[in-house]
Amino acid sequence: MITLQHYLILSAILFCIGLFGALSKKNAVAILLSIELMLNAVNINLVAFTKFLTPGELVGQVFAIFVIVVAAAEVALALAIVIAIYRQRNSVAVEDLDWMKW
Amino acid sequence: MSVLDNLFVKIAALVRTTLTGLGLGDIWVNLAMVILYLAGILGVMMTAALVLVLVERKIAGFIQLRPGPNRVGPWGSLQTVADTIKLLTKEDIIPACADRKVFMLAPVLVLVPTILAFAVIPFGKGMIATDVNIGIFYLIAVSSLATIPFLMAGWSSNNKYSLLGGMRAVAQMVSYEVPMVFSLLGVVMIVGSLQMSAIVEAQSKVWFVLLQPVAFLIYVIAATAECNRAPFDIPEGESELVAGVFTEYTGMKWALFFLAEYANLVLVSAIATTMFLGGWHGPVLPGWFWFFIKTSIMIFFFMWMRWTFPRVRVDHLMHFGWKFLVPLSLANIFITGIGVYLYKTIGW
Amino acid sequence: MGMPLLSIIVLAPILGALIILFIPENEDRIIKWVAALFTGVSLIASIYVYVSYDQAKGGLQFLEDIPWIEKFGINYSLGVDGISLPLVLLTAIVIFTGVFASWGMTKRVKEFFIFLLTLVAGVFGVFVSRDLFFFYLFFEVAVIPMYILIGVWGSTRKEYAAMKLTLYLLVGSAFALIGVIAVYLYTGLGTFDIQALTAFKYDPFFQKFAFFLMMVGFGFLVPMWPLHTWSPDGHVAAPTAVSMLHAGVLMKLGGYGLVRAGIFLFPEGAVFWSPVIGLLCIVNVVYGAMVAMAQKDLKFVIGYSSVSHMGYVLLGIAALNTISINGAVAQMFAHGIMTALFFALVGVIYDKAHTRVIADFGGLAYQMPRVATGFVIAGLASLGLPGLNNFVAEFLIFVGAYKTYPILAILAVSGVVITAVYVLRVVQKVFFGPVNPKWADLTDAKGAQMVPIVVLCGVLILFGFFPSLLIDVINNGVDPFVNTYLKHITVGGGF
Amino acid sequence: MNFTLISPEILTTALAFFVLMVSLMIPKEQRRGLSYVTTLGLLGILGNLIYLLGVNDTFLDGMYIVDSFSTYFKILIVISAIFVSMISTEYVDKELPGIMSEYYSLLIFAVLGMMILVSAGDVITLYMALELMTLSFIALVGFGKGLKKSSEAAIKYILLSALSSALLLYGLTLVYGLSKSPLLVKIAKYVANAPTLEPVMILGLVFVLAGFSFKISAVPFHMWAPDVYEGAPTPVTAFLSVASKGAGFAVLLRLFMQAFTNAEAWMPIVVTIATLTILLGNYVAIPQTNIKRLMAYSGIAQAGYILLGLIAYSNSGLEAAMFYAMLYVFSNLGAFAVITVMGKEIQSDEIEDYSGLWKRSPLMAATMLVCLLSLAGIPPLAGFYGKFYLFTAVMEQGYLWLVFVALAMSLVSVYYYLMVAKVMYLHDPKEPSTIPVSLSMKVTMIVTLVITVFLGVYPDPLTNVAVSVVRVFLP
Amino acid sequence: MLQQYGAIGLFFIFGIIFGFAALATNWLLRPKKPHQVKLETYECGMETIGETWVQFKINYFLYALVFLVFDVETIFLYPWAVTFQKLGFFAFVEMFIFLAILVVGFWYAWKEGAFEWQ
Repeated sequence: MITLQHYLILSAILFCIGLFGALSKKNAVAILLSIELMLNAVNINLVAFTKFLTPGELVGQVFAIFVIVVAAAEVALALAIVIAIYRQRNSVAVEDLDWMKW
Repeated sequence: MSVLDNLFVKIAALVRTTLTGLGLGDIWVNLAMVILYLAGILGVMMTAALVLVLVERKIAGFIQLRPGPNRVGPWGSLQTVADTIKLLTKEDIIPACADRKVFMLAPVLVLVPTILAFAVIPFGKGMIATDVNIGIFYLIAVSSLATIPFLMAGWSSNNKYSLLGGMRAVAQMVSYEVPMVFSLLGVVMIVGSLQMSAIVEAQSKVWFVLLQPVAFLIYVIAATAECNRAPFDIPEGESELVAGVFTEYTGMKWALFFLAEYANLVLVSAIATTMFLGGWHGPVLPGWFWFFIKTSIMIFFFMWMRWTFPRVRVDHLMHFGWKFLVPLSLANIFITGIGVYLYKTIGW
Repeated sequence: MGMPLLSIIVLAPILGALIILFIPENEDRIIKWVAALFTGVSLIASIYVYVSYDQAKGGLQFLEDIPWIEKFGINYSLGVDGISLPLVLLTAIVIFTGVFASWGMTKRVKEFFIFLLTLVAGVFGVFVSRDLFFFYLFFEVAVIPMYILIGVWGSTRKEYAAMKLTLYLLVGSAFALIGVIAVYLYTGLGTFDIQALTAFKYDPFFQKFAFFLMMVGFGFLVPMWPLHTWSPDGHVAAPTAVSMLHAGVLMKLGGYGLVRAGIFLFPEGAVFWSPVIGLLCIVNVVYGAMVAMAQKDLKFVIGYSSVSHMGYVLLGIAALNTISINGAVAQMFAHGIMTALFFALVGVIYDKAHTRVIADFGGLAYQMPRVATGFVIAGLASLGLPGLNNFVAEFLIFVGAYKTYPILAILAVSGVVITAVYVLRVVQKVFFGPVNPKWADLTDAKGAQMVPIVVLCGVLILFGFFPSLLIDVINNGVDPFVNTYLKHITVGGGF
Repeated sequence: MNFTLISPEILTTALAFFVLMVSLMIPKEQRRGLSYVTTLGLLGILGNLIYLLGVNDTFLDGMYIVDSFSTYFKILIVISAIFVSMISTEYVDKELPGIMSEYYSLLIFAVLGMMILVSAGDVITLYMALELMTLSFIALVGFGKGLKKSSEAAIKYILLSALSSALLLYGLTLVYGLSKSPLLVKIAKYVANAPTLEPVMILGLVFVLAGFSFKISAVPFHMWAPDVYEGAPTPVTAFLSVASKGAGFAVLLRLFMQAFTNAEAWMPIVVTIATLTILLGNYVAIPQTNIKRLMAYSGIAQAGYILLGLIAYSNSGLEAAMFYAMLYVFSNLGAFAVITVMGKEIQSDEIEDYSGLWKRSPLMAATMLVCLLSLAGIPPLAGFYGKFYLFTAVMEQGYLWLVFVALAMSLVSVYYYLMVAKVMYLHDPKEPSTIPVSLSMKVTMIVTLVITVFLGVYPDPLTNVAVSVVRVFLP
Repeated sequence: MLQQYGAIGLFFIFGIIFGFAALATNWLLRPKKPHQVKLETYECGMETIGETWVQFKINYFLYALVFLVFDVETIFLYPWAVTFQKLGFFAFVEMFIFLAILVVGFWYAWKEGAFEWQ
């Protein structure tokens, strides 16, 4: 039987992978993808909590929808900026962003 | 009559009892049933595609006042078989500078969304593979996946025509997805459920094409564009892009794209039937036959459109989608909302 | 209640600054007159307060009380007693004469006077406030204008000196601030009123802790060795009026604070730490005097002499008896006047000669007799000649200190001898001796420049001949306190 | 449902859409007037908020809390938005041509996000509002098409902010899982009744703290601040530095003083963060040559000071933090008004280019001096009283060493602020021309200047407001 | 519930298998005679010049952005559409406000020329 723990562990693993990716990747888009992974880990958490702890309520699901929406907005904005950066200097690697002291 | 009406359902029930009688576990029985459904759907799809290729060419000929295929078999009826054999034995070429993995994967994936979508289409009373409670939502989600293989194909070919075709395909499919989704929303608002069976049930008295004529119109237009069919076939517009995304594809890979196109045509017609034309409801004849008839009419309609209208220019296409269909579909939602609300509260 | 005289004293300079803010930049003359006018108002008010202070009644008078910040029980409460009165007067005199000493100012006059008047308002505020919060607030008000005054109008490494001075003063004030907050929280009275806080019984450990904070904090200001290095640099770099105010008044804030917020609040702590202060102040006296002897720059001589003289003040405070504290306060007053006079005179000389190097001068007395006269008077005051104000003060300190720390008192007297050596050497080298032909066409001080010389000399002599005018008032503030809080405590021994 | 409770939010939304829609109907050249519309509209909202001050109620079953505390911070946010709107007019016109309407509507959307953020009564609302604010800010930061560094700043900001949001969100979900409800009230109830500290709760708290540390730019999540401050258009930097920080603090204080009442669990972390923030912010500010970077590091240090209010964990601490956040608005915005004018007129943010400012524009020099000194905590300016308030509150709880550190560091801050003052007042101008200051700029400068001085000399009115707010907030 | 989605999972798997099976059949039957010229990129017989994977028009991105807005909005609209008959007047008006806000955004995108294909 699949219990809450399974979901939580899955989400924790996903979160850690995302976190690792976000911290170790050089490409801005890859970092964004990693962050999306983290947000999805959050969604798993939310839905699992609601399903197992407060069945019948939909709080977690609604929260998850909001998270998805925000993630979409974030990515849209980020990609716009990435494109702007790429047009300026033909690279989206974060270590190339050195016009200012880091 | 009722025997005929429930013919396929009965067969399914029979198979199920037989399997259970053999002492198989519940899971295995269900698995076998799903495979059975799948085989049925695939069979129908393949057959339909094979037939439709010929039908389309015949209709084209009819519309353009020429005979169409007429050499292989009587009235050219074996033309498709010949084509299939040719395609199966054709040499397969992968361009040297293509992105091999993606290039391979794109034709494999192109059929998947369509097959997935068929899982929730009610072909007749009780003839639905899996009646999930978020049917339409699922349909929309799955059908938007179809853009990805196109982009993959266009990108991986490493050919300028392909890339341009791929980009156009994505832009177009994405743009027309919005009005399509909104047009289906009108139906959902009236029904109050996302389940396909419930939607069909709701049309037992009156078809939604009468309640939602605008939505139906929008749907038909948008669906044509979703299938990349003329007059919205600019992704493969041979007059400008050679063959668009398919330029570098040969043999079976190309055949898969081709197959997917016709499977898609069947799919959108089936959805139109389910959502607007009362699904399998109809007098006298068995439900699945009604469904077949309605879908066929829709398919004919789409073909008719294809051979009647000239190809739309790319900018006109986008303008039409965003500046006409989207506002129109939004307005449709507003009006439907108000209408339904008034109907419910005042009781018109 | 009548006229809020103390508020007038504090606010007149601020009002002056505001008025100057709206005077066009190139109207130098008007600006100077406005400054003189408003400092004059303060001076007149101070004199009036000083004269009409009711000695029979004693204690704090001219009280003003306005609730200010409810949350902390902070009140805008002013009042003067015997200790603050002379210092208010001192400030008023020095700033009034300081304005005249800067009459020759031509560079960015408007801003100069704005900052100068702001600075002086802060100094007045410290002396008249009865609320520990305002006491601290006013003190810090004085710091930043000082930075800009020295930085812009100063000379000799001015930016370095200005920054050093500011940071040192702020470090000191930070210690004091922690002390202030600690007292507030410890008492739990919900008030910053000094009287109320004085009446509170603190436990000995807290007294030692808090007094240490105050000692370090105000020690930076006094300046106590080894926290003194900002002061000579600052004195030298500052423009004349600021030097006058700085050496004459600002350093007294430290002494005043040590008495007011140190000894008065934490008598037991004071007793505990008094040997330390005593020892350090002897270093001040002797070391300051020695270093002064070795200086080549006229202003540095005076700067280090201030360090040395403030050592006496500390000694008086460390001895913790009525006489010595009387002496300490009197010394603050006397040294303020004297050193202001010094700086005013050096300012005049520098204005004309554009150098302050002692070795360059010689026989200036022939060209500038008035300056020479003033300088000699100041010099004599500095070495404690009877008949001048300083003598009285130093005498009281020695007498008082001898009771508590005999050895230290004797050592301190030796400082007077060293002072005599360097003062006379400077007077001899600069004003007498062979005439340096380079300075043949120097002119004497005149006009506005005479105002500080005359006034300050006059004050020195006045209080020199009539010390009771000063000492009675001071005693009025010190004696009741010592009798209440320090009577039963034995101080000293060992030194 | 009592809609008057959320009338400011409704009005703000309406204003944002009004600005956007009007701009669609009028030609590009005439959009300059939108700044006045924004300013006036925000003034109206400010009035509405002041009218609401004192109302304590909840909306939507506790999902939305309208109390004096939130109203106070909304006032703070709207005030800063008004000033920013005023200092933006010419800057946007000249430096960011053609985006007047987007700029102002995004500005108002950011305000809206922050207003909802400080009122959030459950973690969903909180998260949504936080993102609305952040995304608006990112767009604002990335606006400078002509400014080379703008997009770089924006990408850094969005990457780090998305990362921190994810951390925060993960922490919030853990807390939600424990308390079984997203409502802060329920979380508080759970925390109060929890017998022991679960490891999950600690993990959640750490993530939440990490997320908020980013928003308030506290060490070790401060790295974005200098770059973003430098790269963003100056008025945006100003807004970012005061309003987003203020809102971040508001929600941080609400979360940690009302919901996570298990102070012993997180206090060590907060103390460490605050100490490091104060130390690093002040030290790294010293070698800066760019005024915006200097302000960034000073802002980091100031965040550390405000955190002291949380460390005190008492009524006074909260009051002090509220007071400080408010005065920080005026002092910082005054300084940024000057920086904006300078950036526009001399095209430089280097401190050395400010030399002789006293001569080129006495008003600007005076404003800059007073505001910086206020930030440094020199009396009789507002900053001093704010610091005094904070230190008293912290010392009351026995953190004597922390006060020592904080005071020592504020002396360090005096040093670098005075270095700016030195360049402005002590050095001679590189070129003698006077710098023109427009009317709205003048008004901004004078108002911030006067309020900074006034709050320092007579802080009683604001203190009383803070006291009365806190009395309701933490009875 | 889970079974329904299990069926979908099977559909997915078999869909992929079908594709691969078709390719495999082809692989078995087809001739293999590679030649350099055959493997060249087709460009109507011309030599290919330059990179294919170049930057393309910003228009595509703008469409994608606007699509994203509407697509995400769908998540909210569909649940509402299902239940709005039961939710009453408030939800009804609320969603129309939501839609109105969306329309403003749409209007903005239109005016700013996001839908102009240049």
